[in-house]
Amino acid sequence: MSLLSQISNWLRLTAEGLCQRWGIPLLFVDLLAWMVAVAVIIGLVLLIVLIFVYLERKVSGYIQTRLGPMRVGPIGIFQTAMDALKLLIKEDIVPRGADKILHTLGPILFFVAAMLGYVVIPWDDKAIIAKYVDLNIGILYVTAVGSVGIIGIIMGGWGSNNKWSLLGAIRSAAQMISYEVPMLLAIICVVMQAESMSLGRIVTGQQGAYLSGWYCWRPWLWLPLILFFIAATAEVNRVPFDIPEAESELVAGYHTEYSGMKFALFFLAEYANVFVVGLIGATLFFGGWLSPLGHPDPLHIPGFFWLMAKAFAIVIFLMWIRWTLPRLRVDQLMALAWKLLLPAGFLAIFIVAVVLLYI
Amino acid sequence: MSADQPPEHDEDISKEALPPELQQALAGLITAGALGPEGVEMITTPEHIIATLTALARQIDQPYDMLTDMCGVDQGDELQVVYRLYRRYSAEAAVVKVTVPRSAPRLPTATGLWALANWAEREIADMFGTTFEGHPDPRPLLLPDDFAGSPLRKDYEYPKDHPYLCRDPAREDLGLVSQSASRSEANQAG
Amino acid sequence: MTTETRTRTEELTINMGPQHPSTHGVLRLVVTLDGERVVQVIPDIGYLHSSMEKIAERLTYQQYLPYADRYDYLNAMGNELAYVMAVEKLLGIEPTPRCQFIRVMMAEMNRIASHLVYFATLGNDVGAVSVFLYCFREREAILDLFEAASGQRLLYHYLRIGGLRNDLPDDFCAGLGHFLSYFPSRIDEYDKLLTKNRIFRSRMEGVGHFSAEDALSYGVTGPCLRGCGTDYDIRRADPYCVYPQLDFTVPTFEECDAMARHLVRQEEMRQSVRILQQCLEMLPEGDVSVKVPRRIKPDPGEAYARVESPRGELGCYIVSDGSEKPYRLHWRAPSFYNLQAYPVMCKDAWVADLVAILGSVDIVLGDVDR
Amino acid sequence: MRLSFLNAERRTLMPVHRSRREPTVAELLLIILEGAWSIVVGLYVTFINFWRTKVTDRYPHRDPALNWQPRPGYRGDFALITDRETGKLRCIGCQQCQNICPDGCILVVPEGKGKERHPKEFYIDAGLCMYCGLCVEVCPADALTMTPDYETATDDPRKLVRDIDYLRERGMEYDEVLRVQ
Repeated sequence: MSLLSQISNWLRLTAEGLCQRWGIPLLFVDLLAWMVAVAVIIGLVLLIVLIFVYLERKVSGYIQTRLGPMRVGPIGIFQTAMDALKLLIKEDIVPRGADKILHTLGPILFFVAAMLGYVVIPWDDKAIIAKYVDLNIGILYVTAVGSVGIIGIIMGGWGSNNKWSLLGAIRSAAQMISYEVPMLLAIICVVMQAESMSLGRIVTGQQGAYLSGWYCWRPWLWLPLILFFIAATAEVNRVPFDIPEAESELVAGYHTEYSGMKFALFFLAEYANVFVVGLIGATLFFGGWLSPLGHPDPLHIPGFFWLMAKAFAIVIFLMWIRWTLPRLRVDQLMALAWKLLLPAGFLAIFIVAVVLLYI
Repeated sequence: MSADQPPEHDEDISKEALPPELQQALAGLITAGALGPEGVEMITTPEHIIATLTALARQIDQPYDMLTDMCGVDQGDELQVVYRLYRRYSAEAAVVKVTVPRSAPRLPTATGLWALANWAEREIADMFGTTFEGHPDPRPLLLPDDFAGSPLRKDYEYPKDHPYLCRDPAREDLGLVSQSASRSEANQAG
Repeated sequence: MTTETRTRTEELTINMGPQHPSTHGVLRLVVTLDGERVVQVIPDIGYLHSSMEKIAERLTYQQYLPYADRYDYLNAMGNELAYVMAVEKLLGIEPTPRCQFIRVMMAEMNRIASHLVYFATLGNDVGAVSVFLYCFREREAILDLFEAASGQRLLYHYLRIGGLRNDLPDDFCAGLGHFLSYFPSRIDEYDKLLTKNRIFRSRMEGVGHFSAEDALSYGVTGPCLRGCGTDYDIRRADPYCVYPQLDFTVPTFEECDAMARHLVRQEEMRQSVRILQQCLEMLPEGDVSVKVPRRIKPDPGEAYARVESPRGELGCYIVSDGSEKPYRLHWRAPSFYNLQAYPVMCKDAWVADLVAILGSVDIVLGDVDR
Repeated sequence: MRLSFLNAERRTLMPVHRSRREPTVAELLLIILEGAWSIVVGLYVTFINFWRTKVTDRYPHRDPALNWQPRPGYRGDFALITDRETGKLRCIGCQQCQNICPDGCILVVPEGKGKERHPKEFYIDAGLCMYCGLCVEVCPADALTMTPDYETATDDPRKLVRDIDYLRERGMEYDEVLRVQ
């Protein structure tokens, strides 16, 4: 980390020097720094998403006593990269009668919204992309931009001029709006515990001997933990809550009519969202970048690694769930959100409040 | 395919073979009746078919209240429709046959008695060109809406240029080709 | 309120199929939706119509036998059995006891294989994809046995008029015994993974209600009927082959919903295992075929043979005019009549229920359209 | 509290809930626990299957010998057997296979009379064939057989028409296999 920060400092100083010499406002340096950081993160996220897709196929294959992809590269590790390449060179079809603008904007908006969430993730101690903006409301920001993506889905579903797509988009909207509520209730519990909405502060609040300080060890936060993961799974449209794209009912839901690059954007953004869930879940309940070996890490393993490991574990668990469970029906999904998770969320807040006040 | 002699059914059978309660219930409705290996068989006329089926289905003690199958048979000058009934979930069958003239194949529908008759009658109408009067939904079921002809009649000929029956052009130039054509070609070659 | 008067809802007509992932073939459902609720379902069939009955009129009795396989391709042995039984009735032939036992074994193995496909596709329909692969894994073991016996994996052409193509190979009984030894535990696994799953149960219970009276009117047979609590199985009601000698129960469930039909099939697999075990014990030695003339010319007449296929009562009606070819051959197709009752089951269903109910009816489009 | 999605109806297999009335809070907790347990059990089943032997095969292997081998008696591609002593085809051109074929996919053109009769042309359209094996069963000279070869896919339906040279070559190729049977 120190090496990285030295390099970045040096780069920054060089850029500032150059700007002063050429008479360019220093604001430009900040913009440049952010752009570089964003490019790095997008590249990283795309790489991780490729790994996830590969992992998903391997995990599903192994669960189903298959081998999964085996052909491209050793044990098929380049399969997803090749598939992504294939998607990029495939013909981009816009159906007749479709709203061309919305059809194009939908996946872009969905993708951008998925990427925005990464801005506030604390990758390591003080390593947040948006470190120059006020981060007091980090977790609120994540949930807020998470809801923007739904507009992209509705655009895509409506703009496709396909009834299946429209049904999928409507389902998706209903589902996302419903599950936002219990998810926020679960997050509020953690915020009450950490006494901050900043993700960095939430992580530092979990410092303790080894992994004892993590919020997942506090019994009054177990209910929020479960609520968060149920709601977050629904939020990213994964089984058992994948009704927006339920392939046996709605063909492929909102992306029925998409192909090529636009489909790839939807696909990548979905997995990017799953990764955000892993990261936020790790941050909220499993100590984020904190090392389970102690503070500071005795082996000098960067916190970035620990965060990644935790997020991967969570995502693999979600995959395991996905290949085990059937999916719910749309009314059951709604009933689950409003009749069970919502009261449970209020109950969780009540419990946490009582515990924090009196114990 | 030549229209062969229809199978002989009703040479030596008489209504006396039927059980007495059936004879009573079906008096005046059937033209012939017999005891077959699986159950009773009877032949009736289009005017009496619904009455016969109703009588069988509404029998007091042991009604034949389960219509299992309906089947059309081309009997040369006449078209036959075979109704296969069972005593509720048992092995005792009652087979009711009714013949209609080929020129005017009209029958009353049995959909009022059994819902099963709906698709069964539509299928027979598709395949044999019979008209079931009073049918609630007489559209073609298995065949395309614009299909002409009654394929399961013995005198049906395949229209060679029909779009639904087109041949595989990749095989056309092989000399040996598809379906029954090869046999006649072989005979010529041999 | 001006907004309320301006807001207008419309019903949405949507074509499910003929190319839709979960219509189990080329079935087209014209569905009218009110939001997510189903107002009306109209099945449109005929996309897989293959003139099975007309083909019979130009082929001899032996030649038609391979076509019987193809008509309900998931139950090829059962179709052959129905056809062969009908022809044997016409001819007045009684097959040998060993042949009868082997026929029953084949029919029951095919029942297991067909129900496994049912499980697989139902799991896929409700979103549990892994079940699909597990069931196909077990089905492969059965297909291996079929291949050893008949030389083919799906369309066997194994039964012959008056007998069988060949006797069982030497290692067949051992292989079947091995399969039967582990298969019940696999059924338990599906039970744990799918049937007892809370989400699956909430998807299936109370869905697709269909009463026993409706079943009688629509001529619905098989597991769909036994899911209405009616104890009707051709193997019991009108026994054929050696079923009277075998000890098995006909599972019924009273709930009349999709779950009941599902449970019937799950229980039937266990009963088929029982039947197969008994067959293995009781299998007599001897010839498998009786002599039949090379040119089969039955006397004029007609015969109707029915067997219990995995989907219900499968009947084969043959009218003979004394020639080498059937004058008329008619299949009493269980899927055809079961599908006819599908719109009744879909009353007040949700869109997602459509596929679950269709899966629970377990149609084969080759059987529907013939 | 009404929880319609739980469909708390009677079920013989799982005796937790039998009534149609709405569940009380205690029953509700029981349902939730039971549902959670069923999910855990399901996860366990997929977990053990994760470690099971993988059943799929990496067909086609680079080494053809590793590919799946059909059982004896498998009905695959066709072959005409050549007699070892005379070096001629066993086929006597009787056309019985042609007559029995339900699909009409066989065409035999015989040549010669009596003992000299042999096939001049022998076509089998494997694209029409349904591999029922009737032609093999009916063959009086045991000349026409089916090999265990199942890899018959091509990119052109014309290539599926087997002529007499092809069938003879196949017979030579599978000579040993067919003789053992």
